[in-house]
Amino acid sequence: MDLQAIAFYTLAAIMLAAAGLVVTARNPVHSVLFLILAFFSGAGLFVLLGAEFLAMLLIVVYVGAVAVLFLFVVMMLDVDFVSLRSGFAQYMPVGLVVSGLLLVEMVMVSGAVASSGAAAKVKAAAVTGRSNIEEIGRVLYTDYVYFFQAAGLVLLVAMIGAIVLTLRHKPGVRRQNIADQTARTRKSGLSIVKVATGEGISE
Amino acid sequence: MGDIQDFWGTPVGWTLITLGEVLLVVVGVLISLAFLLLADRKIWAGVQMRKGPNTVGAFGLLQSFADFIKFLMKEIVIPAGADRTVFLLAPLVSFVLAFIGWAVIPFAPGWVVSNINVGILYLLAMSSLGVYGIIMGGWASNSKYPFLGSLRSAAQMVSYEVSIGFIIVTVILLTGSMNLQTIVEHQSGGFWNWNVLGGGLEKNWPMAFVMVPMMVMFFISALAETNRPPFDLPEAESELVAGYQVEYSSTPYLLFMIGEYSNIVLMCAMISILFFGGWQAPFPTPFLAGWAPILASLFGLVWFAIKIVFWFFMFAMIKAIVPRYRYDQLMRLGWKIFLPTSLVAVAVVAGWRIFTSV
Amino acid sequence: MGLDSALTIAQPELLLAAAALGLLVVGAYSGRLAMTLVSWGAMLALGAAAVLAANGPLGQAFKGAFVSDGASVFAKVIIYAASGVAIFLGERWLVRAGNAKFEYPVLVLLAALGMGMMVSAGDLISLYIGIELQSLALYVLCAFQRDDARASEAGLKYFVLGALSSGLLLYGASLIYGFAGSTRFADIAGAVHGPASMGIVFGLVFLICGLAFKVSAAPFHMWTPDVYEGAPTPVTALLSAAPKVAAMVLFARVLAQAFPHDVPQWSQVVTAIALISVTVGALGGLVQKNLKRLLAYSSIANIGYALLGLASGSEAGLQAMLMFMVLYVIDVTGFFACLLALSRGGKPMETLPSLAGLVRLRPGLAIAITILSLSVLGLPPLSGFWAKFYVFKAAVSTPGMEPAAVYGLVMSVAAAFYYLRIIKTMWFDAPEGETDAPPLDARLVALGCAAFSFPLVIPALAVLDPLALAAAKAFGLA
Amino acid sequence: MNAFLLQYLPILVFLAVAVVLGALFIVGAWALAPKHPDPEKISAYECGFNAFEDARMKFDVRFYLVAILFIIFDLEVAFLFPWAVSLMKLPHATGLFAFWSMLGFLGVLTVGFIYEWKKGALEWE
Repeated sequence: MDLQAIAFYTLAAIMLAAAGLVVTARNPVHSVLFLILAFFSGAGLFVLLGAEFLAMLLIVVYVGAVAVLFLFVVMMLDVDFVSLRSGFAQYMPVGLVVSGLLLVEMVMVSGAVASSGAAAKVKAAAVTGRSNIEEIGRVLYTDYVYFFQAAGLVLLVAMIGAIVLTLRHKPGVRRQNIADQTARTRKSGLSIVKVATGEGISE
Repeated sequence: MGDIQDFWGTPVGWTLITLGEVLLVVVGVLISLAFLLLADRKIWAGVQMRKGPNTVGAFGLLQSFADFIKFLMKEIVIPAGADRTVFLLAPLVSFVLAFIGWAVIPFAPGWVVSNINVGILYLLAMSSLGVYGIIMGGWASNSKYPFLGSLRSAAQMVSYEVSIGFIIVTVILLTGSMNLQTIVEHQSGGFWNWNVLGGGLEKNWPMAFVMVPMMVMFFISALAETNRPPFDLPEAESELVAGYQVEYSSTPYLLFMIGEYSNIVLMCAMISILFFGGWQAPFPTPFLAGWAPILASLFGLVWFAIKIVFWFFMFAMIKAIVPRYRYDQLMRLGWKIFLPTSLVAVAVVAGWRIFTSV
Repeated sequence: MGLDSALTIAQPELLLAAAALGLLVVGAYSGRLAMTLVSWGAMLALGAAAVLAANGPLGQAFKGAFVSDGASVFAKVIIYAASGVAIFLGERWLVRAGNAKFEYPVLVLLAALGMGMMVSAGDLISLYIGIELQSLALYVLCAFQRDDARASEAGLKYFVLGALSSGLLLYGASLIYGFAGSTRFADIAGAVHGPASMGIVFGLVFLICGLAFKVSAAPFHMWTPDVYEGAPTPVTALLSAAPKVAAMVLFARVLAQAFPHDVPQWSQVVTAIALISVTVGALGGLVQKNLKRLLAYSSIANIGYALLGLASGSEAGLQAMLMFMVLYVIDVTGFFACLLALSRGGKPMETLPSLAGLVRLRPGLAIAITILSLSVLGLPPLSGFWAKFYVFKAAVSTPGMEPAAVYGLVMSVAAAFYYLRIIKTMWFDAPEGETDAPPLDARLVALGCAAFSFPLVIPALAVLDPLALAAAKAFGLA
Repeated sequence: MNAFLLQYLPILVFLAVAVVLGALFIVGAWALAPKHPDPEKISAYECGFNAFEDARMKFDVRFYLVAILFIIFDLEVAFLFPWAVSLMKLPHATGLFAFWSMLGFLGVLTVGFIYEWKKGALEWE
């Protein structure tokens, strides 16, 4: 067994174990941390496949951004996870049946791959000597421009959705307005009043 | 001799070499950190017309080592109600993440532990993970101040990462590669070819008008990303005592601190590589061809070190002289000024490159 | 294939995208007027897109990822029209509910754009992106009344289950890609003939499951009643109409164009799903008191009939499916418009008992509901009858489908019970009290749809029949 | 094992060295330093009184909004990287197309950004 195979099996085993712990960990924060571990192993697997760009993206986007949000939610929301878990045993049988089915299917599919290989008429990826990030760059913005622009629209919807659903303005918040501050002059900020003795002033 | 050559080619030999390289980098960085830390304190003291540490060793040179021993001899206090595993994991994570970034930094021609194609992206990834140490530490302490500190820090780091990403893209546009070694080589031949001046004098000099502001913004974002003053809100003494580090003592605290400084120096290295030619000397170096490779590399290393130290000096000076930002100002700067500016810069640089390449 | 021709082919979608972007900025800058301005702008854009789609050139763009053919044009016109109606109904409704945010029309516009991309998908990637664009906008719309716990719950439920179904879909798509070596439908069809390999079969099954989720066919219908009930009623009206058409056409396209050699295989799966849907819809609806939940079950059953048409796997079956969807969409939009029109003391009348004696209070609306109920029930010569007629005709004429057709008929008789109950409550029970004056917009739509159900449907059939046939030909099945 | 993966293996070694070193620090202090915890010492830091409640509390939804917006912009940046690398390596006409294609993408998100700005989502209160 060469080093690559060892690396693959190690990473895959870590990933599976971490994924299992995501589901079974009692503390949701630990779940998220295991999820991050699973992401890392996934990134390692991508590197093994030669997809270094995807590996880095997985870390930058999923671990560096999405998991931070997850962590925010589980750490800081007052969710009663004990009561959430009470349903766990109840739905366990259904879950087991579904995952059992999925497992059987995956085994059968893997069997099919092992016996006859996957796509029959796939052109082997051409060896170009370019890094795969460059290869992605060569097609993503030209051949796949339609998907690329559509992805932009999906992101736009996400942006609108986030704001529609979460943005609230507290009433009566006073904000700093830098333009106003710098536009302030002696005239607008200061007035000299003659005050008669013993009378004071009222606005 | 032949036997030895063969041995270095075997897996065991390869592992030994790599291990040696890694240890060299780690130990080198650690020792440099010890002195940079001292420099930081000395500079700060100098600005305030104090002497700073001056007792341990000549001019206090050994201060950091004394501190290290002191930390090692202190009790590790784990607060009641803390999540012990996460509590101890957090400083470790900070430390490890701050260090593995060094794996891809080219110190001199050919001197890089891991010369990967996506070097910049790797650095970006590692710096984006830095937030975990802080969030985990703040949460695991189960105490108000750390919690607030970690919250602030998370939102702050996240806000500046976007503009860092955009700024890096402008550099990639100029060099056409994400490999750090290639980026440095691209800026050879004198300071007028550095990316900060547009990367290539004859052709790209107008880009200096974009790249100089980008460099400044990168530097400021680096301050925010490393929670340095004036953006040290996660540990603002006057508000949050010491932020996410309140409950930490002994070596766990030390790990946080080393991680923080390692990150700062890493950022200095990034600025040097991305904008100031990394190990390139600021003048043409045709004479290097006649030198022994090891000497040429050392020559490069010296320049790289000078640049890093210069930027560290800037970090230290800013800490000493700039007052702390307010949180809303910090967010405004990140989202409303840096983000749109760097976005426009990406479009401008790309447009310049594509329309002048006919 | 140059970019210019690609842009002409994708004209309606480009228009919608540009309109959505423009209106978003207009809305952000125009303060109080925003809602009205953006709503009418969005309706205008949808109308223009429908016209462009109907008159635009046919063909393929972006290397087959975007297809404009008879079927896509047919579906787009319905989708854009239905989305326009949803904006029309929603605008006033949201103003009355004190939540007049201009994002509503923009999101509907983007959802419509996603649906347009779905019906034009010629590639697994465009299929997925279209679905996601549409779904993401709809998730947000479901939770649009964010201070209403039920709406938030509906949005969340829809989102979680929708994400699950997207996962299934992606898994299936990646299996298909892995075994066929391409994501383009035409290439998949070229790669898969003869006995399909294990991977393709499983991929197809997952793909069908994911799509069944999106059309809310049983056994993937769990989300439907809760989401229909919790979502704001104009959004429910949208949910039950346009996305269903888009998903059905996409369903048909991916099966017919990527797997034309495996008709018997997928036909079996689709038949099974259709029959389960018909059963669940008919029986589940019997016990419902809430009208929106009732309509949810009704929509599950009706999707079952449409799937029966698809399961026939023939040109006639696809034509039946398209006819069914058009007629059903009009009926269901009418139904929801009636619900929007009815309120008592400021609260919407959403339960069955609250309709008691409606004919004495609001005769116009009561008659509209009666016509629509009779139509969905399948009474000749109302529109629902014709819809079912097409489906059963296609099913009966397909060898092996006769038992399924008979079973469907039996179930439609069972389902008839709950429509009759609505009619009975309205005509024979004693009213509970005065109702509020119905808003004009909802009443207009309700009466219009009812009028279409009967009698306008008779002349309309003469127009729709050849159009649907032409559209069905585009799928390329014999 | 190809040359490509050999570039990544040192990172793994680096990771191992860093973890071991960090762990050594903690273990060192644990072994060398005194251990005398007492209830006062290990209680959470507060301003002279005992903590009223669990420190982990609900907080402003704005933090989530920032995190969500960050994810969106992070993805946007992710799309830029391959583009920046390959832009100048494409044939000129194709490169020009890629340039405008990216500008379209950025335009869509800039519209989103303008919308956010006008809605006040970028203000901190």
